[in-house]
Amino acid sequence: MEDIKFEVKHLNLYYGDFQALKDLNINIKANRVTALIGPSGCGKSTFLRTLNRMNDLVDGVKITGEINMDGKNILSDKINTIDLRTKVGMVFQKPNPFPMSIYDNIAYGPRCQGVKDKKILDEIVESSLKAAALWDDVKDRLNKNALGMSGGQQQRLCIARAIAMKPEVILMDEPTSALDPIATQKIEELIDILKKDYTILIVTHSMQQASRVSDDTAFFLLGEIVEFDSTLNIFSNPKNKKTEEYITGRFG
Amino acid sequence: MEDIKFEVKHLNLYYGDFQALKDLNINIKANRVTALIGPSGCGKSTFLRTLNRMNDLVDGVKITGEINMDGKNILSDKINTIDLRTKVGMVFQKPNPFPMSIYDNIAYGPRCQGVKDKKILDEIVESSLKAAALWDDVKDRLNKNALGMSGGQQQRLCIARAIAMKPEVILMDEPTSALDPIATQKIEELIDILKKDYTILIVTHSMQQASRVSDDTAFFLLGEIVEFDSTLNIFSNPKNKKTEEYITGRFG
Amino acid sequence: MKKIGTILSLCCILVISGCGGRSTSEGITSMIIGGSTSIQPLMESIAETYNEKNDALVSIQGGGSSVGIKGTEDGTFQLGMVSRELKPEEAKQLDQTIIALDGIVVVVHKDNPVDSITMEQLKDIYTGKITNWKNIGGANKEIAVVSREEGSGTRDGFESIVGFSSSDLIRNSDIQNATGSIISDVSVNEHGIGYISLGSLSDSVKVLKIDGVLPSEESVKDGTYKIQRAFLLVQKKGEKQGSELFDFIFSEEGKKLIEAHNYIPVERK
Amino acid sequence: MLKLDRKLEKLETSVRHMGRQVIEQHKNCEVLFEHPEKSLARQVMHNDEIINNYETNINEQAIADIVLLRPIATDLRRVIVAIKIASDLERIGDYAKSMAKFVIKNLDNPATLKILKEASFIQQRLVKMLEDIMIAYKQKDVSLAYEIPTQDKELEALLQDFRKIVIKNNVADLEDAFNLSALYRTIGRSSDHAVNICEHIVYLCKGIQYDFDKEE
Amino acid sequence: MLKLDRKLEKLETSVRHMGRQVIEQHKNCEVLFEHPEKSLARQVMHNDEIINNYETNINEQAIADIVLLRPIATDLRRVIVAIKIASDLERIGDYAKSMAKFVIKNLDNPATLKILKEASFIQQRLVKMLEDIMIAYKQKDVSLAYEIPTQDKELEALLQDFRKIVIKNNVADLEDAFNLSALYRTIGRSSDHAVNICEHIVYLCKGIQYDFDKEE
Amino acid sequence: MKKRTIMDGIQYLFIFLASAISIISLVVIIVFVLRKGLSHVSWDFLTNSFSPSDPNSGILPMLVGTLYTVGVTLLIATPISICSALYLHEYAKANKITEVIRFAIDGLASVPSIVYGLFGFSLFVTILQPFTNGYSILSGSLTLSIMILPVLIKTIEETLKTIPNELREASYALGASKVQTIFKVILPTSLNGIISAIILAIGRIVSESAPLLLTAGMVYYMPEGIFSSSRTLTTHLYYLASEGVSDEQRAQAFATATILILVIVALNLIVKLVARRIQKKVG
Amino acid sequence: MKRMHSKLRIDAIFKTVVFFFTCISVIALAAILIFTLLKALPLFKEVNIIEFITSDVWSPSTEQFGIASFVVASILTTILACLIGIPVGLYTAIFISEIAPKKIASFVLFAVEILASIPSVIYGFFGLTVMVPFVQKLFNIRSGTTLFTASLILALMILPTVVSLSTSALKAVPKTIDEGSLALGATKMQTIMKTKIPYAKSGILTSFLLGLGRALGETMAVMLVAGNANMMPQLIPISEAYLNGGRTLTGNIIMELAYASGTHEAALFATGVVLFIFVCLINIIILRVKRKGVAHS
Ligand SMILES: Nc1ncnc2c1ncn2[C@@H]1O[C@H](COP(=O)(O)OP(=O)(O)OP(=O)(O)O)[C@@H](O)[C@H]1O
Ligand SMILES: Nc1ncnc2c1ncn2[C@@H]1O[C@H](COP(=O)(O)OP(=O)(O)OP(=O)(O)O)[C@@H](O)[C@H]1O
Ligand SMILES: [Mg+2]
Ligand SMILES: [Mg+2]
Ligand SMILES: O=P([O-])([O-])[O-]
Repeated sequence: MEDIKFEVKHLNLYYGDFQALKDLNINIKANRVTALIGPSGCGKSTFLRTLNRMNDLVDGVKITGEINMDGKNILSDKINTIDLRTKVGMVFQKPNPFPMSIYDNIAYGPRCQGVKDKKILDEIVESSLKAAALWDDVKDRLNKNALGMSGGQQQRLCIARAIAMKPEVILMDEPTSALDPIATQKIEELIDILKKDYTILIVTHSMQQASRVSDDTAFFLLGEIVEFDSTLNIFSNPKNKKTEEYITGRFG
Repeated sequence: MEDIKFEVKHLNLYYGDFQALKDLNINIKANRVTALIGPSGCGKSTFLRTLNRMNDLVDGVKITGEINMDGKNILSDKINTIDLRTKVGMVFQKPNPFPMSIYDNIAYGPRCQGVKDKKILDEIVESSLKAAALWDDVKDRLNKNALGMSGGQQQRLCIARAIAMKPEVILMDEPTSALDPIATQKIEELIDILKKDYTILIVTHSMQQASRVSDDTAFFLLGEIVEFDSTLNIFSNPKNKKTEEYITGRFG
Repeated sequence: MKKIGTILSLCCILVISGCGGRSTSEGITSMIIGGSTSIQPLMESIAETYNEKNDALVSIQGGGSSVGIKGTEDGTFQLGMVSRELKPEEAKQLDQTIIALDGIVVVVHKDNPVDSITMEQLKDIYTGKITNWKNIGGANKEIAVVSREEGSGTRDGFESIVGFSSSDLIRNSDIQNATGSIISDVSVNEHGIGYISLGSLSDSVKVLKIDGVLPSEESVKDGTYKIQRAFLLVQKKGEKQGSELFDFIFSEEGKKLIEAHNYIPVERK
Repeated sequence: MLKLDRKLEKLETSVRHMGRQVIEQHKNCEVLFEHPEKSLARQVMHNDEIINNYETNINEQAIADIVLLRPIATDLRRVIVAIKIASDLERIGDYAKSMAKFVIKNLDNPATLKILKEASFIQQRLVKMLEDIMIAYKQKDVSLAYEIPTQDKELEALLQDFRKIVIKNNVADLEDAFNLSALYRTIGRSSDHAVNICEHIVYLCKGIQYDFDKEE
Repeated sequence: MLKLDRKLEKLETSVRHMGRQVIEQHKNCEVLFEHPEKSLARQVMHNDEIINNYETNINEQAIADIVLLRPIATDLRRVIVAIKIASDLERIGDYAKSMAKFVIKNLDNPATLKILKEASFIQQRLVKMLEDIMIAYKQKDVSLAYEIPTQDKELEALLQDFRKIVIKNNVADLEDAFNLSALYRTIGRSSDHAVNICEHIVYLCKGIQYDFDKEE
Repeated sequence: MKKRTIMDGIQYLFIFLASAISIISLVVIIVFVLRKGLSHVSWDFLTNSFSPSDPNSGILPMLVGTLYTVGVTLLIATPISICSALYLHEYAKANKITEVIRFAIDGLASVPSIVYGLFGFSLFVTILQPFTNGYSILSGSLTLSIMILPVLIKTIEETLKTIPNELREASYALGASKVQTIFKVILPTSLNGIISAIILAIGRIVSESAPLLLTAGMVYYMPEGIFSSSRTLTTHLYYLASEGVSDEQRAQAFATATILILVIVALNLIVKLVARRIQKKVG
Repeated sequence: MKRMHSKLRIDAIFKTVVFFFTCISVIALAAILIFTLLKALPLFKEVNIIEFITSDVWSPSTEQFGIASFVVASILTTILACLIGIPVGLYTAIFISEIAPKKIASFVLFAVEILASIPSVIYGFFGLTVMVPFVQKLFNIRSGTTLFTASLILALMILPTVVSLSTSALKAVPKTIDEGSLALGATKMQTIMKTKIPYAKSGILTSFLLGLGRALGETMAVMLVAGNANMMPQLIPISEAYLNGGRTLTGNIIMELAYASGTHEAALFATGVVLFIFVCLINIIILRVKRKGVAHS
């Protein structure tokens, strides 16, 4: 089970002249939850978004280095980003369902890929919602607008939407920062279940969340990875002084 | 030191037909930090805002019961709310400095009271900023716009602004929910210092925060106070099952 | 998205159905006449009747005399309506036909006791030598002079006949750029005096006699009423379009229409 | 089910397994008292390592749970109590090892073995006590936890009797007396620790530190 | 300074005070070994209560800190280590009480008192060890913590000597032998617990569970 | 304390006075127009064609002309402005070209409408006469299209701005291409906003007079297509107000003004409704 | 793989299309500028620019073209309109956003929006038939068609702009700001005047400037009520200026365009250019204000 999903080698990323990521080297393991923590602006989101090439959408980004996913360098020009993004799903900070029905939200991705058959779509919708532990909540109102759901449900819908693409990896950028504690709890439980089938990376500002949900933790500082280890080690006995200062709230 | 600051008796509050607070009875002790916790919509903010009559600003509010502050019922019609609010300061969820200089922000309240003497104002500004642990950060740029400060500094400015009125009580409604962990930390440390001179009530969604900063904790549920006790008791050995479910994140 | 599509396609249908418009007008006489707004109402009446009778499509545009001239020169209009004399360089390009005569009447507020005025007084009023009604037998009220705008055919005619030049016009004179506006202005102001085309005269104002002559079709036609001008239709030199229309204008029926508008029909030259 | 619940359940299961192991050891000691024999004693001594590992393991699990899941209230008590019980169980296990060692040392010392045989019913009592405790722990049964220390009182009395037996038997060898004294303390200590566990169970259920008027 | 830091400092100060108290007790025992005397012994027995209170208090403080401040990493280790050291200190304190009790019992037993006097230098050794430990704890001095257990080895050797002395002196009374044996174990146990504390200090500083090849 | 109360009182007084002025002026204008105009409005007035010689004739051709103008103008301007808004908000990078485009749009917004008239006249009526047939609905609509471009572009861009960026990212993250994102997410989401923008634009088209006078002409016949010249209600009103001399024509003017006001109120109500629907959807 | 590439190609094509459409605005503006300038050019063969702007003699028949008096009239009407319209507008905005109960507020706002979309011809019509006689009687002057009347109508016309933009600026002030002030013991008016207005400053200023722009560019209504006298307003006493007729830049264009030809026409286009420059200046100021507003938030 200790397969490596992403092998990051000498990754550097520049926004114009500003270097946001500095020579990152890290191996993200498959079927585990890896948490990215660090102070604001340290490059967590940037790193996460490099893994599905969402940074391509930003002007003036320059990337060097390699990220091998299953042996292929996903930073190469030859990689079809649209393909990549179906394999590497993403869930955002604020729940962002499309303003359409629950069903259409889930079916959005497959439809973009050209799936038209209603039966297949039905099946995808059901299985994705089940995987996101949302099926029982919504099965009777699949045609209702998704914006009528609660925040926590919306975020689970977004997860279901990502799952519908049958991705291998799910990236989550502060997925619970807009949610109340109870909804947060539910998402965290869900992540715990999902890691059986997916490789999950999660950016979080909450030390508690990182410690609760992740198996591994990477601590970022000023664009560098200061420490990467099992979450237990990071939180019980970090090697680096900065890490300890940060996780114990003594930073800055 | 165990003086009672607010003696709340049979407090009921209705928004139109909806009863938001149900027969509250609670004694808030002076020079202590009292945390109000509970799920969203349980009436924490409503209760807090009743203590400085901010609810007067809402249409269709009806209040019954008594809140005695130093022996006077502050719910009585005879109470001058503007006076009351100078005695019961408030700090809000999002830092809300006025779009003027740091100096003017602090001097705002006293000036509204008619204080014009520059010397007195200078003195108030300095002492308030010192009390809010902000003096050293800003003493060289008192005339800069307050909006140029960081979020944490802004929130401390708001605390300083409240302190400038020489209040007896400071109400805080989720004062750190818009701040990053480091700024949050600073505010919490500040609260710890301020409680020597002020009676502080703080609404928070974060169990950790409640446990870290408060001496007493009240747990609200559906407009009622389910449990009120020392924070240590609430968090180590709550009497009520609901309280335990809530603080351990098993609620709902 | 679907909604936008529906709206757009509806619009398309509307427009396409309208596109046919041009083809239906082929085969029949289709003509655009534009220019002086004073002549516009008259020509609209004429065109209305003419179109009905001949199954033609003559349409009338306003714009002003200069627009009429320019439009005719560049082909926007087949015929131009001009209510002033052509300038020499314009006359070189265009043929002109007088279709009617028009009296320019001087109007004041209904309650103004003054009934009559001399040409001299008129000139003095418009050049600012007389500024109070009492000087010419009216109430003690300052005179509020109202004039048309520079370039107007009515103004041209008025000034040249009353005998002063544009730059001598009293400077605080109100300027309105349409007959209707002058009537509105004068009809609500007891101080006011203005001049308009005879054909546009309305009951809401009072007409002054000039040198004792009341303007009317007769007095204009026989020349006793001095302030008058010609209505012209102009056409590019050498073009012959619209001769049927001219036939109609100078027919009995046409003349009747002209008279009905209080203008004075003339014979074709 | 919450991750926290799962983890705590796992932790307590480890403690219960450890308890079973410790009881097994003391049962074996009981057998040894009746029928002293080398191989079983060896096995008991050897198995102590397993118990030590259990404790280490439980400690690590518990600290990981505190670090990662930050339990509070009852949850935290469950973790802390698990650590404390494991620590007491480890000591109780140690005493089993001591007993086994004693048996091996005295296999060719009939006088001592005789005394030992007479002590076996006390040991039986200890085992019973430990079994009850593990039931109380599993079922979070406070009333049972309150009741068990009375067994300790009885055991204390039995031990006094045992001491008298030893002295009565007038052991010739001073070394033997020394050792038997140690054995006597061993059982007493074990029951002390057992009472401690009861206190922990009460703390777990009620959130209060209860002190069973314990005597050294 | 962080509230957490303040609280942890306070907790460790309590532990250090407790340690000082325990050392005081054992120093008094040393005095008693040299000059057996009733009132001092009584005082030692009485003071044990203070030490017990210290432990209870430290436990409560520690749990409050965990509940309220949710420490992790080094902070959590500081809390846990405080609990563990307090628990070991309490036991070491207990043994001082046992010693005082022993002295009182044997005040009119010159043979025992003589042996006791010979044992006092071992007790001195123990006190020295405890003092070193408290220094290591205060200064979070790992290397010192690593070194101290070697003292335990020496002490172990001394105890073996002591045992020989007891046997050599051929104590007439079996009861006395019994008791002396207990005393002998008391010192040994104390030093065991002292070594435990060293392990805790190493854990505190390094975050690893170190096992000083401890022998029962 | 006293002083504060007095100061407050004075301020309140000013506020009430000012609001009264605002409301009263509206009421006065509307009452003034409606009182004189409403009596003249009738079914016949709406459905009869206009004749300068018949004071009781109607305004059907102007109504149709207005509809034509609105339709054609929107048909031209909407796609352009949607595309422009999309370009500016979804594609444009912060560079010189974008700056120029934005400057141009701001510039267009501040061109006085009379200048549009001048421009439309000299380009569409004169130079492009072979294509536009001179004075015609097409010329008018082309001119108005340019005039309302800034309004449309800015309002639509505003709606695009309200679409959270996360929605776009969500779409890309699901493997959608940019075009798919635009057509499946962005446009449907901003539909209500686009409709609001269109209605606002309709308001402007309906109430514009100066440019139309110079480009669509003043022919009062029933328009036969986009190549016909035509009067809109507003240019008709202008005609009646400035040239109308008889009392009947004044009455017609008031009636036309009444119709215009009714149309305007209706359009505003529709915008309100649409806006409310947007709010419901978003919040 | 193939269809993916086609997706990318469609993306590229679509981008080009969209860009092409966007360029229309640029082309249109350029065309407008070029056409107006080209049309204005013949004037400057006859008259030099400075004279055009500083001379107050406008007499097309004698080929004298000076627009100074129109510039002054434009400025005068605009200033007075703003002096009346802005305070009334701002106070109405305060009423709507702060004081009025919800229902009344939304009604007033709706009324104001209607005011905004009433065609200016109607304003002119209204002005001519109601305001003009009213002003004449009020001051008992020669004629009611004065710059004052024009200013009143303009004030009315900029009111909606000022009210609706100021209202939204005030409404955009986060509730926390006034709660913050009230919690410090300030009265409601202190709160509004001392915190909300400064907070909404840039939005309010923008509304003023937009109102100003509208007043300056308005044509039809002004032309119908201003009298359009071709003379330099007499500035001393100022009442003399306002109680007489006058002609604004816009009025001048629309008045005479119909009959103008040659140099006269060019002069009118040149007037348009001057007007355009004025409006551009205001726009630049607006941009500045807005940028500042963005910077502080
Ligand atoms: N589009 C961009 N252009 C320029 N700089 C950027 C851009 N996006 C991010 N940055 C900069 O790159 C750095 C890293 O940003 P990133 O968003 O990855 O931080 P982060 O760790 O996710 O922070 P946060 O916790 O606040 O989300 C920051 O300094 C940020 O200012
Ligand atoms: N102005 C109002 N009018 C009507 N109902 C209101 C109003 N303000 C609050 N409520 C209702 O009163 C209840 C209590 O609200 P309150 O804001 O006090 O909750 P809270 O505990 O502060 O919640 P949160 O944690 O989300 O801030 C909620 O159900 C809310 O919907
Ligand atoms: Mg981020
Ligand atoms: Mg709240
Ligand atoms: O409008 P006129 O050209 O006839 O004055």
